[in-house]
Amino acid sequence: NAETGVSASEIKLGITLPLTGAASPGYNKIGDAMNAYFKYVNDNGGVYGRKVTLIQKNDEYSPQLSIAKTNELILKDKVFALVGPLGTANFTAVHKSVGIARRGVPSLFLNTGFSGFGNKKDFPTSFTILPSYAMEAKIAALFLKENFAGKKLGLVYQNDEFGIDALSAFRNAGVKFDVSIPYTSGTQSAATAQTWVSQLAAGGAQVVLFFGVTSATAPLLAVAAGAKYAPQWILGSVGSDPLTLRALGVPVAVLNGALTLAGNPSPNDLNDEYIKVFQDINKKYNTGVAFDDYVLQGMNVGLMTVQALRAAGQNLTRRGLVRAMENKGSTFASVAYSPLAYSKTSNIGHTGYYMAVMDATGDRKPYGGSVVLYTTDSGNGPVVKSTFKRPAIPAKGLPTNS
Amino acid sequence: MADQATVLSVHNLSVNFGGLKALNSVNLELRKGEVLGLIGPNGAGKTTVFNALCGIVTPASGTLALNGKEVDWLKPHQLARKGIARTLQGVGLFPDLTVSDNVMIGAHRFAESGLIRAALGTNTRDENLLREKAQSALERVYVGSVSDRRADTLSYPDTKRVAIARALVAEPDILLLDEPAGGLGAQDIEWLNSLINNLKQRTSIIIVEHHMDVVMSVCDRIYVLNFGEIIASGTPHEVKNNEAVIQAYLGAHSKEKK
Amino acid sequence: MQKVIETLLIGLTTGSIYALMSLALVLVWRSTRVINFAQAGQAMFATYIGFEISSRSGIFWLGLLFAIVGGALLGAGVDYFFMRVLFKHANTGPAAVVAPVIATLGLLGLIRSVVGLTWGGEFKTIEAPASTDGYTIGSTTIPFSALNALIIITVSIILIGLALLFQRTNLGLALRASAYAPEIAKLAGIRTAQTRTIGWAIAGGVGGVAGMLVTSNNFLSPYSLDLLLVFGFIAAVIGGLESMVGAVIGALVLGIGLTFILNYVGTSLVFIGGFTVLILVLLIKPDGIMAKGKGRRA
Amino acid sequence: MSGLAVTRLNVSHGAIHALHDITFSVEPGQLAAVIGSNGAGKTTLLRTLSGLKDASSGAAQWENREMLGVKPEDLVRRGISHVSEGKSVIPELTVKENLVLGGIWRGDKADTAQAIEEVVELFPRLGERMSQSADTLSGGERQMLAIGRALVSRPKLLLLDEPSLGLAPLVIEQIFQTVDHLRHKLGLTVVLVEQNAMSALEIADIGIIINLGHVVATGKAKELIDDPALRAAYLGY
Amino acid sequence: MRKKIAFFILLGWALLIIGDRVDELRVYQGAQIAMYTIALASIVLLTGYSGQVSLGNGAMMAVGGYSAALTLNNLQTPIWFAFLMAILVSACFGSLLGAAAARLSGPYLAGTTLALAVGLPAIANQFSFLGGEPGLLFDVGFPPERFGEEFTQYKWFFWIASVIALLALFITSNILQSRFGRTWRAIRGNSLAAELAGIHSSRMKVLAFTISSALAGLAGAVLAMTISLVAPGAYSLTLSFALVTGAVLAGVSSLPGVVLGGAILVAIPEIADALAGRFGNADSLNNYLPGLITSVLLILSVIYTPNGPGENLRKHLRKKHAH
Ligand SMILES: Nc1ncnc2c1ncn2[C@@H]1O[C@H](COP(=O)(O)OP(=O)(O)OP(=O)(O)O)[C@@H](O)[C@H]1O
Ligand SMILES: Nc1ncnc2c1ncn2[C@@H]1O[C@H](COP(=O)(O)OP(=O)(O)OP(=O)(O)O)[C@@H](O)[C@H]1O
Ligand SMILES: [Mg+2]
Ligand SMILES: [Mg+2]
Repeated sequence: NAETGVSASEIKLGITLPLTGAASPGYNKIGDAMNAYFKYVNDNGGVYGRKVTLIQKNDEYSPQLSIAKTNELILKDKVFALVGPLGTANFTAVHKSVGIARRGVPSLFLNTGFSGFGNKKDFPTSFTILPSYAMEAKIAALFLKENFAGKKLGLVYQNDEFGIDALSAFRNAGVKFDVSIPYTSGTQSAATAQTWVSQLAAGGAQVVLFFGVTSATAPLLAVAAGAKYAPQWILGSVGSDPLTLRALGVPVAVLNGALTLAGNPSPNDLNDEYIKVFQDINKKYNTGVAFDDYVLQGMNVGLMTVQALRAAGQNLTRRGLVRAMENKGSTFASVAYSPLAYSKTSNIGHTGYYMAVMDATGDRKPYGGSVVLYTTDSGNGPVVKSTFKRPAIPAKGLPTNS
Repeated sequence: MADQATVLSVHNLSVNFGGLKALNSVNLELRKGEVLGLIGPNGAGKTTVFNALCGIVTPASGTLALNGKEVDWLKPHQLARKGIARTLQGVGLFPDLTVSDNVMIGAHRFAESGLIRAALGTNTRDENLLREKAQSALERVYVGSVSDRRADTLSYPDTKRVAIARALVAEPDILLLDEPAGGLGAQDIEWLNSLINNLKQRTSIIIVEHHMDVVMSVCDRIYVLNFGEIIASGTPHEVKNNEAVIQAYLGAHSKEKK
Repeated sequence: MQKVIETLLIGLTTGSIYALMSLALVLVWRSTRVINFAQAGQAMFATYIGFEISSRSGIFWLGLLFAIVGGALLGAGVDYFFMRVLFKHANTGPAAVVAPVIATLGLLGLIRSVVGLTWGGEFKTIEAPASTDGYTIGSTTIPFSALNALIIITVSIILIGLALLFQRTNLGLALRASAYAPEIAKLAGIRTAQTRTIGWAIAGGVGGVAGMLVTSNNFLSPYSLDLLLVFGFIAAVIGGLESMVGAVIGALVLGIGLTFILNYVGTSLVFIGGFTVLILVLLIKPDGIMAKGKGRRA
Repeated sequence: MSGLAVTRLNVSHGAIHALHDITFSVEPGQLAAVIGSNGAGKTTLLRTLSGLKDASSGAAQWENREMLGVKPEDLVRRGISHVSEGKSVIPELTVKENLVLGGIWRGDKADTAQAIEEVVELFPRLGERMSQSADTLSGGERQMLAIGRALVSRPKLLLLDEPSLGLAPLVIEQIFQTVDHLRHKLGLTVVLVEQNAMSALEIADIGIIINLGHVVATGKAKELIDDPALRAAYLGY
Repeated sequence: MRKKIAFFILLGWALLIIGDRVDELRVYQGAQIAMYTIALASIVLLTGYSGQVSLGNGAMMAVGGYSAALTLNNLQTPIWFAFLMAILVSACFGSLLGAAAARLSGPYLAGTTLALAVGLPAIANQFSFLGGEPGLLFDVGFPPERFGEEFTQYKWFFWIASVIALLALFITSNILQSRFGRTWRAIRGNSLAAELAGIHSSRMKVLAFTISSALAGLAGAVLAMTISLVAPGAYSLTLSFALVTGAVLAGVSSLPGVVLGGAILVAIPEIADALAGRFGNADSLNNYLPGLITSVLLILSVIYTPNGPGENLRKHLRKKHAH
């Protein structure tokens, strides 16, 4: 077998992600979680006898470093494929400069919700995993209409592709916000959050949507608690990991009752078969690391990677992997409830969300008691209530597909 | 002497620093080809007169005339073009430039090529011209042999010579020397005397100096400042024997010495 | 009107925290003529110490005490083991101006890595020593809590203490003399090396206070004090690096200015807003608002 | 002897050997004038004696204790004050602060205040400028301030490097008188470096003539003045 | 002068040959080095010569990068024109900033430029035509076909970057050796004396800022080319600090040093990674060791070669000479 990064005994994969730096908290757990899962698979015979190894490179969330490190991964370490790279600007830059498509390097399961990557023509070898921010906003918009009609609405959003994607989706859906506050990404100080709260309160917002990262959600909620400002919170999927929020000093009392868009089950839900398996692997192979949304995401990317590698067959090639994603990707087992949209014409992964509500312990439960899943696309398609049944996790979490 | 043209005159110059009247209605006149001494106790305002002439301090009042024509007070960088050069009471060389580069700075007004030619490297002729001028100025003060050394490796007397060369290279009509003899030994002082005597053929000079031997031997006329006011003026002989000047500045001791 | 008052109150607290950092920077500048970018790192390290102590003992004040002592020791250590060597070697040439800046940037990276290795990159929080609930006046809750009041009081006490130290005591004079002209200070019998180390220690302690107070209202990570450093520095520059009162005024101007921008214009303009405030101040007074007239040039 | 004794002192600036085997001694209460042309090594000698510069070999003792290798700030505590060349004042401080600085090490505020009063008596001009920042002073005023600061330290051995530089004749005269006066009144030992050879030797007890880093003559000041050969070669008149 | 031109042509020739012999990763790194070289030259000119300390070169690079990208994307011009626009726009910007900067001294200037470095990239978020956080694509296109199949994209970047860097260095070195360079050093040494010698020091300082910004802007455009993108994240404060670091390591006042500085900046992360790899696989160690090593390297070199390795060499030689 002459394919780059594949030998008789090993498959080399690579990922760039912020391991240090202001953007690193949370995300820096993803690589280790993937590695833990791969080790587990390797201990159980690997993929057709080959061990899967993952090389993590720290890009500190800087596009320039992402490129340098991806070049190292591809040209020096000679990895077979990229899995789970993070960051929108980062991957945009990497894709163009490194020439991911031109070199035919598969880049699976991009950890970003930027809808622009869903363009199969421009990104023929790349595949997303998360539902896009646009999908999220469309689903949130429907939810607002159905549940909070007539209430005064507030929106705080990160002023980049993340929030803006969402903003235009809201506009298209005809949702008008009485108070709308954009903010620049990066660590937010308590003072910044105080100005948000005073603006939201002054505008009388009764329902507040937040589209940003946890390090911004946390001060917002904490400050709001201090100011005794208690609207109905609706948090986007990105900035709502309860464990992280609590670690950041958000009082549980504030979280209680807050709504959040979610794709995965709660990482504490031991009734979920995926969660159970992943938690066990985490205990053994990622000892001492708390099992949260980030670890869950890492494990799940690992699970999907192994399925993709298997689907590509014994004679592993880059083209074969891309082909396998197109042909069989939609059937892969994944922890998220929504269907996967991979096909010959689509490189889009999950397509939907459900509404969850946080409880007094900071855990998250489906809103209304059971998961009500909505699916949609990033464009003008309708939002529909889905009846999709998630495939079961392979026995012991070890895929046997082909 | 009276028939000599006035090249620089200052009328009614006053300078204040906060509440301090550093100069109070000072009148000065420098005639062509003469050496004018400006003396007075420490803090009398001598350097301040130079500073006002050079645009380093802003006068509260007063007018300036060059060659009989009244002009606005100058900015420091305009001096060179008006044909005025000044040395500083400290030495004021550029420490990490070579001696030759130090002096070339003084000659920049002779350069013709602009930034573009400099960028393309077609300014060789200019550079050579400046370098030649610098070298001959250095030779004039007998330090031509050190032109490639960094200025901060020179001995003290040599730095003073280079500072004078940098002033001379601009071919000034008026030269302002602030304590040129300060810190020099006897031989160097002798040399300085002769240099000044040579220079006054074509340059008019104002010199601020505490070294009475120098002042008395090179100056044609002397103004004496005290507390920002001119308390006496005249030939060296007149000034030396002026009772007020002895009281304020020279001290009784000076009379016994030659 | 209410919004204006709220904005002012928020700005005041923000400004007081910037003030602590800019004070620390001014202290080091005045005692060593170095802009110490490692100050953020030192403060962070001290805060981690404070975090350990306060989370174990449950007593914030004990943590604060340890943060101050730890920050002071670290500051002294940085000067003793690091700046002294640096000044022995890097004292000539054009690099002499930038070398200390670069060195402190390197030190910032070093401390940050050490902190990362020791405590990891996860966010930590410190239990606030006072209520973060805003005071309620009549029926409205204002964005000003007991914690904010505490911060402002602490800053005032530190400022007054430092001002007295510098202007009224011989130690203060010795600190200034050692910074401006070490050789002359030595000839006057001042142990300049020790004196400067004391200066660094005081700054380190103040930095520790800044870190603890910021963190009690926010969270701690190896990067969480970076912004504080940038704004603290800008505040110090606005105030004129020579003056401690200036540092505080600069910080308040910046804190309040930025909060107004946040509240009335939007977050994306905050950084540019900071820059604009700075440029405006410096165009009017190039050496900061507290600058004395320029000294004589010749 | 208990004064200042310098034996076979050698000092280099990198490759430049600035002082060669300098040997001389000054009795307590004496005033020694060190004379030499530019670059002779006078400043280097004083800087070595005050601890600012390291010697490469030799010995120097003050009151029978070694001075070489001792830090300047410790030498101050042994009564040695150095007024370095070129108006050594701290421009960023006020005149008053510059003066107070000299007294800090003794930790006696009242005595420092007293010493400052004495200095002001000596240089009334400083009294008028007390709260002004030192960088506004004229060249001569700075020189006065530098000497004043050294006196506030209440030294026993005063090292003066060209105190007359840039001063008006009257003030120079005054400073020499002052030095003379201080010496008699306080029993100060003084090493005075001067280019102004005549004035210095006139008040000095002994003279030390240095040329190119070598001591070329030492002896009673009066004798040096009267030696025609020395006059011609080194004293410049 | 002839010699200098010949030297630069020879250097270009050598680069061409080297570019053909090494693998693609090295070619990419070569392009990065060329980019850093230009950026460092801008610092040498500004700080090493005119004595103005700027911590905001990243911001200047951003101005250049965005101007080039906007030109290329909106006007569909040839690449060289985009680079030219980068130079022009950043020069204009630099002269404005320089006018303010000329009034500021040392740390005040450093503070102002630092604020700029923090603030300016955030503007991209304010105006949608600047592309926000994800930025704008900057695509100089594929290498011309006549270079053949083997000619990779990175080699193309490397060629363009090298030619630009050589030209920039040629021009910069000429300016620094002319009376302009001399004047800047004079102002840095003693601005009052320089003014008295007829130099309009504030105007010269503005000029230094202008030229330095032009160079930085050019470097910013080259950076945009090598990463195919302009985005706020690419011109971060980290970049500004890295540049100052590179300048100090290379010797702030030595123009030839910039090539070395560029190489060091590219090499440091790789060296640090390699060293970290040797210390085993403990995760937190792996994450923080590169940073640790970089910082230690930085600190050691600032302490022991504050004016760059060149200065140490010169001192060493001088000592030998003296004995
Ligand atoms: N920028 C300034 N700010 C405040 N006071 C000043 C300033 N410049 C000069 N002075 C004061 O003005 C007076 C005159 O100073 P100037 O330097 O002109 O004296 P000078 O005659 O040159 O003395 P010297 O012979 O000692 O050099 C002094 O008392 C000085 O303290
Ligand atoms: N820091 C230094 N580095 C190198 N050489 C020096 C240094 N300081 C002095 N020198 C050299 O040492 C010799 C003695 O210098 P020194 O300053 O002691 O002379 P001086 O007698 O005080 O002269 P002046 O009357 O000019 O003050 C001179 O040759 C001088 O060039
Ligand atoms: Mg004067
Ligand atoms: Mg001397």
